[in-house]
Amino acid sequence: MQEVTTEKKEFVPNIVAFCCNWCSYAGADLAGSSRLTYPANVKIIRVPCSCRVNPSFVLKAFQQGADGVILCGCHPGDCHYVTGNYYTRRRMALLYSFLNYLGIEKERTRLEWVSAAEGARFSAVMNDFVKTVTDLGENKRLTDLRVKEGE
Amino acid sequence: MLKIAKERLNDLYAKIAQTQGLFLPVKKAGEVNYCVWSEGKEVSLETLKTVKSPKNMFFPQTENMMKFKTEGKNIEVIDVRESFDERKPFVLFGVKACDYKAIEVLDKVFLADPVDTYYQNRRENTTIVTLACSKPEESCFCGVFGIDATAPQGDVTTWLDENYLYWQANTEKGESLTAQVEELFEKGGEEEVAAQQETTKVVLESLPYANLDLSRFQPENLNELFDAPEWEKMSEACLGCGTCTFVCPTCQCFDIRDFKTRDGVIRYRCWDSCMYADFTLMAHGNSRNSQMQRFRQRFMHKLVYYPSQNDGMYSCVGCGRCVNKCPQRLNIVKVIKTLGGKNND
Amino acid sequence: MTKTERIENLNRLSGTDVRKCMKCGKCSGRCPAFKEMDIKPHQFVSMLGQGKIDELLACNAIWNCLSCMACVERCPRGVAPAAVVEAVRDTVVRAQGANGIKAEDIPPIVDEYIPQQLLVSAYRKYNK
Amino acid sequence: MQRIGVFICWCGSNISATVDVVKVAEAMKNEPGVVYSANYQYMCSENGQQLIKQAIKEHNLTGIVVGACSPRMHEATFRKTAEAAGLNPYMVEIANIREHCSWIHKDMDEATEKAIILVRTAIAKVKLNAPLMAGESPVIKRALVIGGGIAGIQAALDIADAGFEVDIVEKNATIGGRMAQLDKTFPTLDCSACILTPKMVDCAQHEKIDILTYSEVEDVKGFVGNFSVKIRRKARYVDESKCTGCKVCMEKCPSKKGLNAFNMNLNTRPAIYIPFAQAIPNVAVIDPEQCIKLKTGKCGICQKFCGVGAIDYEQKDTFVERQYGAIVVATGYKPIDLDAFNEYGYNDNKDVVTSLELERLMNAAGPTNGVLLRPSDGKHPKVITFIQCVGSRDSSGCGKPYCSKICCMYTAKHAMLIREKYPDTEVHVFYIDVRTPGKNYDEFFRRAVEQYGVDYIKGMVGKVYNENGKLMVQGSNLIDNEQVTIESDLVVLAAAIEPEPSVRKVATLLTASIDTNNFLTESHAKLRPVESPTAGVYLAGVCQGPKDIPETVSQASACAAKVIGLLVKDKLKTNPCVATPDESMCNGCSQCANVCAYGAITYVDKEFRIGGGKTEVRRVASVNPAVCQGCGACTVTCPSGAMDLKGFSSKQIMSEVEAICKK
Amino acid sequence: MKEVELKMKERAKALLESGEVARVVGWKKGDFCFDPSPATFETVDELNEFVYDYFCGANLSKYLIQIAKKEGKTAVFLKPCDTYSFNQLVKEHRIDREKIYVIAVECLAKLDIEKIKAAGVSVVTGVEVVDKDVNVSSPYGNVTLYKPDVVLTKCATCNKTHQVKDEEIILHQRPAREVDRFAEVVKLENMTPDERFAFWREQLSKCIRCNACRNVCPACSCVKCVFDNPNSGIAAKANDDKFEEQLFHVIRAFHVSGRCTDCGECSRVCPQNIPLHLLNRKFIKDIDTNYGEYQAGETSEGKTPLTSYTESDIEPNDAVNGEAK
Repeated sequence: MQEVTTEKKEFVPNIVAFCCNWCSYAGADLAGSSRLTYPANVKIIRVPCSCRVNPSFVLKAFQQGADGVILCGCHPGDCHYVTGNYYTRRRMALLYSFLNYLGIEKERTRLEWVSAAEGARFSAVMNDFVKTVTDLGENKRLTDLRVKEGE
Repeated sequence: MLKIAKERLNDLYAKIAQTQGLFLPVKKAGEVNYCVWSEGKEVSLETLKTVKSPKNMFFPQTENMMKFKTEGKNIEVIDVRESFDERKPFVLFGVKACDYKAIEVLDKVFLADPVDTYYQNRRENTTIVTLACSKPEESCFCGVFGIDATAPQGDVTTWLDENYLYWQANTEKGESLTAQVEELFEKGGEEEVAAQQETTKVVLESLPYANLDLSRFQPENLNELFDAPEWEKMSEACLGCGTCTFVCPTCQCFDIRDFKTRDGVIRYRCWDSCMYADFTLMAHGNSRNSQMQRFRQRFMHKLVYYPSQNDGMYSCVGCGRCVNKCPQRLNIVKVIKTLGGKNND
Repeated sequence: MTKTERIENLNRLSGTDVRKCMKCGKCSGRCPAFKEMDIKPHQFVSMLGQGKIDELLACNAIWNCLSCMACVERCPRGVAPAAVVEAVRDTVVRAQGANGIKAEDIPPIVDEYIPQQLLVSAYRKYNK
Repeated sequence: MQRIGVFICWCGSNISATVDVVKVAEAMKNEPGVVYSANYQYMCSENGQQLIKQAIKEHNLTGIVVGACSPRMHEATFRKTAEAAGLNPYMVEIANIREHCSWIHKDMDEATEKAIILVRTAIAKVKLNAPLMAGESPVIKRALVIGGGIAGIQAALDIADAGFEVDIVEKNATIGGRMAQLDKTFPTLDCSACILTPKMVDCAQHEKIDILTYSEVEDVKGFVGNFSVKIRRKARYVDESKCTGCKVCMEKCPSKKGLNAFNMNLNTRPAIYIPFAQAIPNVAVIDPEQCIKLKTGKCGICQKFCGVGAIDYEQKDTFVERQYGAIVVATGYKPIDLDAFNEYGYNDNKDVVTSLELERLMNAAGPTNGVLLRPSDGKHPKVITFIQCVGSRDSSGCGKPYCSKICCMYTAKHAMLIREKYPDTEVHVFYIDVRTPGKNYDEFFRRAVEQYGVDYIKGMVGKVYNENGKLMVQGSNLIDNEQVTIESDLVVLAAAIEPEPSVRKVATLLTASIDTNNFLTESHAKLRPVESPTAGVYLAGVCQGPKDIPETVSQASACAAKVIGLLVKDKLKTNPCVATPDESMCNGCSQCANVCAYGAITYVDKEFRIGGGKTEVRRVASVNPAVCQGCGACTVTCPSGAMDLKGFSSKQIMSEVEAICKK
Repeated sequence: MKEVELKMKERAKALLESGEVARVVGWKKGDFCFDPSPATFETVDELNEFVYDYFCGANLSKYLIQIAKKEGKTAVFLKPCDTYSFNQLVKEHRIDREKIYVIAVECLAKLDIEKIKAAGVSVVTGVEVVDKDVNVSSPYGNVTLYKPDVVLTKCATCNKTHQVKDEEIILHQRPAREVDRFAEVVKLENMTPDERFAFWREQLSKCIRCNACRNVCPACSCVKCVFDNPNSGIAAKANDDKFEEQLFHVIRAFHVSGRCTDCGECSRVCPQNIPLHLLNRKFIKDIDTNYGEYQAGETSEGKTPLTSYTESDIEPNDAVNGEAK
């Protein structure tokens, strides 16, 4: 006879990462080829430039039950498209501050500049972000509860 | 007739809520809307007009119709009616005469063949406790539609004054609810109610909209009304928002949409508004492509199309919510006055 | 106050960022009181940067600086050596305490021609 | 109905060691829309590609997902594979299950689960992919070089030598630019004219080069490969085709008091003049501000004396419009205005000169015929003091925050030349830092100190004042911690350099971005240093940042290489992943154009049906696919969502998000 | 106010009679003293119904998008706050400036009938404003209210002045006054995240998604809104109170950020009285703090804060942390 364990299953957050093709995605590739680990719950979406990321993508991720959203782009001044990440910086500064204003935990959103050479940094950033979000727990404030219905 | 002191109303709510759901006007973030009662909620029976009408209780703004669960290439269809909470009986408390009449209007749509079982489920399991009006305001014109605001129908009718809530059961459902809560009540109140009705009627008759003339809104005038040149001017300030339709107790249009969940799709319906540019949008585009046409649709429906199909019953009940809530102050009364002939001048 | 706090205090009082200095010496090149300064204007900036404040507080240059602001005017980097001199001087003056100005001292010295600003400055300077 | 094929690569053991590739491939068979799923050891190998091709044909696939290494590695490979099998190459998506999965995870279950999600995400995306066709635009095989200094000359020569037509547009009456004004050049001390003028002549004689001097760019339309440029040819009142450069007119002209800009206004020239002896073209020009005939209608002496009848007082500005495939900007620099630096007394003392003026004072063709004489009294200066960093590295707002880069070297050159020619002259140099990176540069500077005994003083000058006809230079000697005052006969200021102001207009016309110091911005500071972000526009010389002659020439040749690389193509393949507006939803609000770094967005008026048989005209955005680089900045700026990016559409990205969040 | 109305009528009459304009946009009398509607007047006769009173709070600028497409020139009466919206619309090429004849009118703060009623006057038959007193007549008894208590929320913190190069101004311009329009925002910022969440949850859960805020908003001038566009990926017709209302309001606020002139119409028209302007003001405040003061609609040219940048802009993580003191 086995004892029924009531131990709570450890919370594993779902993280969506948007990476620009030229710096951060390449940085993630470098993290891979350098075998620098970070948790498997980080899934990367490739975008041409961080400025392609519409705030509605971030919200969509939260709506669909993501627990954290991180956006990575080239360092300011290094954008492959010259100025793209400058616009990203303004957009996300306003968006994140606004979400915080609505009471959404500010730690769930992050913007990081990761160059193609910063594989180690990419891995460190992801480890840190996953830890932060794990500590926060499940995203309940910005999720459409319907997506989890019937689960 | 029974009566209960105002300060004991909370006991009444608690008693009803013991056995069934109780929905009544609750003040939340400054506005009063129908909400499920629980201890500590700020009940506001005195509020003449809740922002949303109680139609929300039978025909919610959004309502799941079914679910599709997908796994790989398989799709499973789930009938969500099985799990309806609303199948359980509930009490709708504090419904005004106009809103009660509005439910009759909705019944003619949703309970006619083919029956809308979602609506039916809720409707059949509800006991409606109405509340007579004692302080009507200038935007009220229920009397025009033959509604007596001082004596609403319903399973139970109640009246409220400074001190007491007076209670009178009208139907079997009403009797059984009364039986459940009778111990809280004492007998009496006929005189007070009559007196209140008397005073209120005087006010009702003196209201500015009391004598609107609807006689011109008859099916035989349909074409003439439809082609009236005045529509253009009347509608020019219309924003095309859905405020009037969403606060309206009788508007019944809905749209059906799909929502993607993490493991499938939820098919739900939600209120739609004929004021919206994508209302009845079809593959070829929209049949009513100007705001004037959409504006006209709403009022023609309320005053001509619906009555012509429902024995002359208008689908406006004179609650005046649109009069109060239209951002640009357009409303059905202005339409009635403009197109309703000289008796309205 | 710890030494770090005193250095910070001087930096704050001067309102100038000594790290902006590129050590060109234009301030000292322009200083009309250069000869009288035992510590030269550029050294004020450099020494504050290095935290050598005991020497600064003990120097005579703070009394010889004319506060002509030539060094401020000429600095290509927007550093204000005179402000550092002023900050050191203020620190020394405040430490002396004795010549602090008190509210009751004011009425006899005020006449209608005294600008308000002077009074406010005097308070700022002597009353901390 | 979509028919998706999934191909999971083992990458030897690179993927298969931590990801159960068979399990992933099997799981994908269950995904809606997937009709084929396979795994193979090396998908990128010949055999692997063959497997894909075969599957595409056999199963009539409409899209494929390859679960393999990073798309940065093999996306192009698999696109070609698909294309070879008759599938549009943009119907391919890569799921990165190596760098982003197998290499970073150790637990097999975890990695396999993640791989499944990544492949599923790619499937979600590929279902929304649309076949894209790379557009083509023709390339006009002609280049425009704006600016006829050494940068423009070098670029033009290199491009022309490769066989392409080049036009040089120069706003002055001759090409040659700043370099023509220099006396000697560091670090070899060649005579500037000796090395520059042959190149000028080469340009003039080159059959592929057309020199348009005294001309300015008025308007630019079009895009890479296809620019249309309107050039204003200013009236020079001399028929260029007739003038032989005999200079008789210059001798006869009665109005001789014009300041000679070529000699930095240190002497005068007639109203009709040829800028300098070796000018190209060697053709006179009339200064309309100075010419008596043009101002009063009376005179006409030059016309009378001109043997070939080249003088034409009626000449008007004319315009030529030409088409180019590429444009090189080489607009050069000027020394900054020294009005803000009254401490050096430049405006008050004739004997305080800038280094560029000193070049002319030392040049054999200069106002003093090469004898160093000071401007005030024509005497030999005995004590000369140089002041460096005048207006450079100045963040106070008076000057420029950057280092002008060339001053240390030319100051050493001047000091050295003076000491060599006039050994009895005392030379002092006030410096902040001496910066001499470059081949043989520091050696050159050390020679000035060690061999020629130039006195370098570490410190800056506080003021220069005139005392009894002597220039007193008061400054710091930081090493000795003293204030020194040097009685000088001549003071030379190493004034900062800044981009030629006309670059602003050029930049605007080209939609090339410009930084706060008016330097043109390069596309990438390290990897694309000669390209402007605007496709087809290249940057040479100081217009992009301070640099000396060797660097300028290198950059000009680099530009030429880029231009040649562009012009040899008959057609340009354009990236099909570009922004595209849905005109029916566009408001024409112009926000997208505001964020476009490439100037790819313009607006057009279009007629739309609004129902009921009516139409209305609306202003809507239009993207030039040849110019758009596909960053997507505009798509986010667009509030109505009318702007979308092909290949990375909002719907595609959202479906990826959904797939990742799926349970 | 009556004199102003008279002057406005005269101007409108003169413009129509001279044929200088084909129509005038203003307000038309309603059934009560408090329900005028925006309207166009094409003939002098129609001007009989023209009204300008303390209830003409509607911003007429957005109507001009459609009206400017009509034949001939249109005169419009714009209040100070409306002129900002007008400029912004001109800047975004939504209105052809040439076709509009702007007559700027004094506002003096408009009244909110809901606030008057909430103050206990359930039936209103007349309203008269004398300085700071609002005299309300009612069959249930006359009441005098303090004007600042019953003005529209958008008027309470308004310090706007006319911003268009007017063809003319009717009445003097009120001098700019000191107001703290961010006080409410700061109050929210100072709450804990949980309190903020609870506040917005309660407010936004009232939303019935009638789109009045969007449809009245001069910055929401899209031909087709993303929320009506099934291809946008975020289209939705109804709010499901589990999430949708947040998505709608967040995205709407983001879309108008840098373009919102703070005209306050969103809050005025909300049938559930959700303080929607506090969403927009948060963006305005953040923009002011992080990128320098910016007032949308002050001019009809130039870039907005979100379509420009500086190389040393604040990092998002700092922007969020810096704010949560």
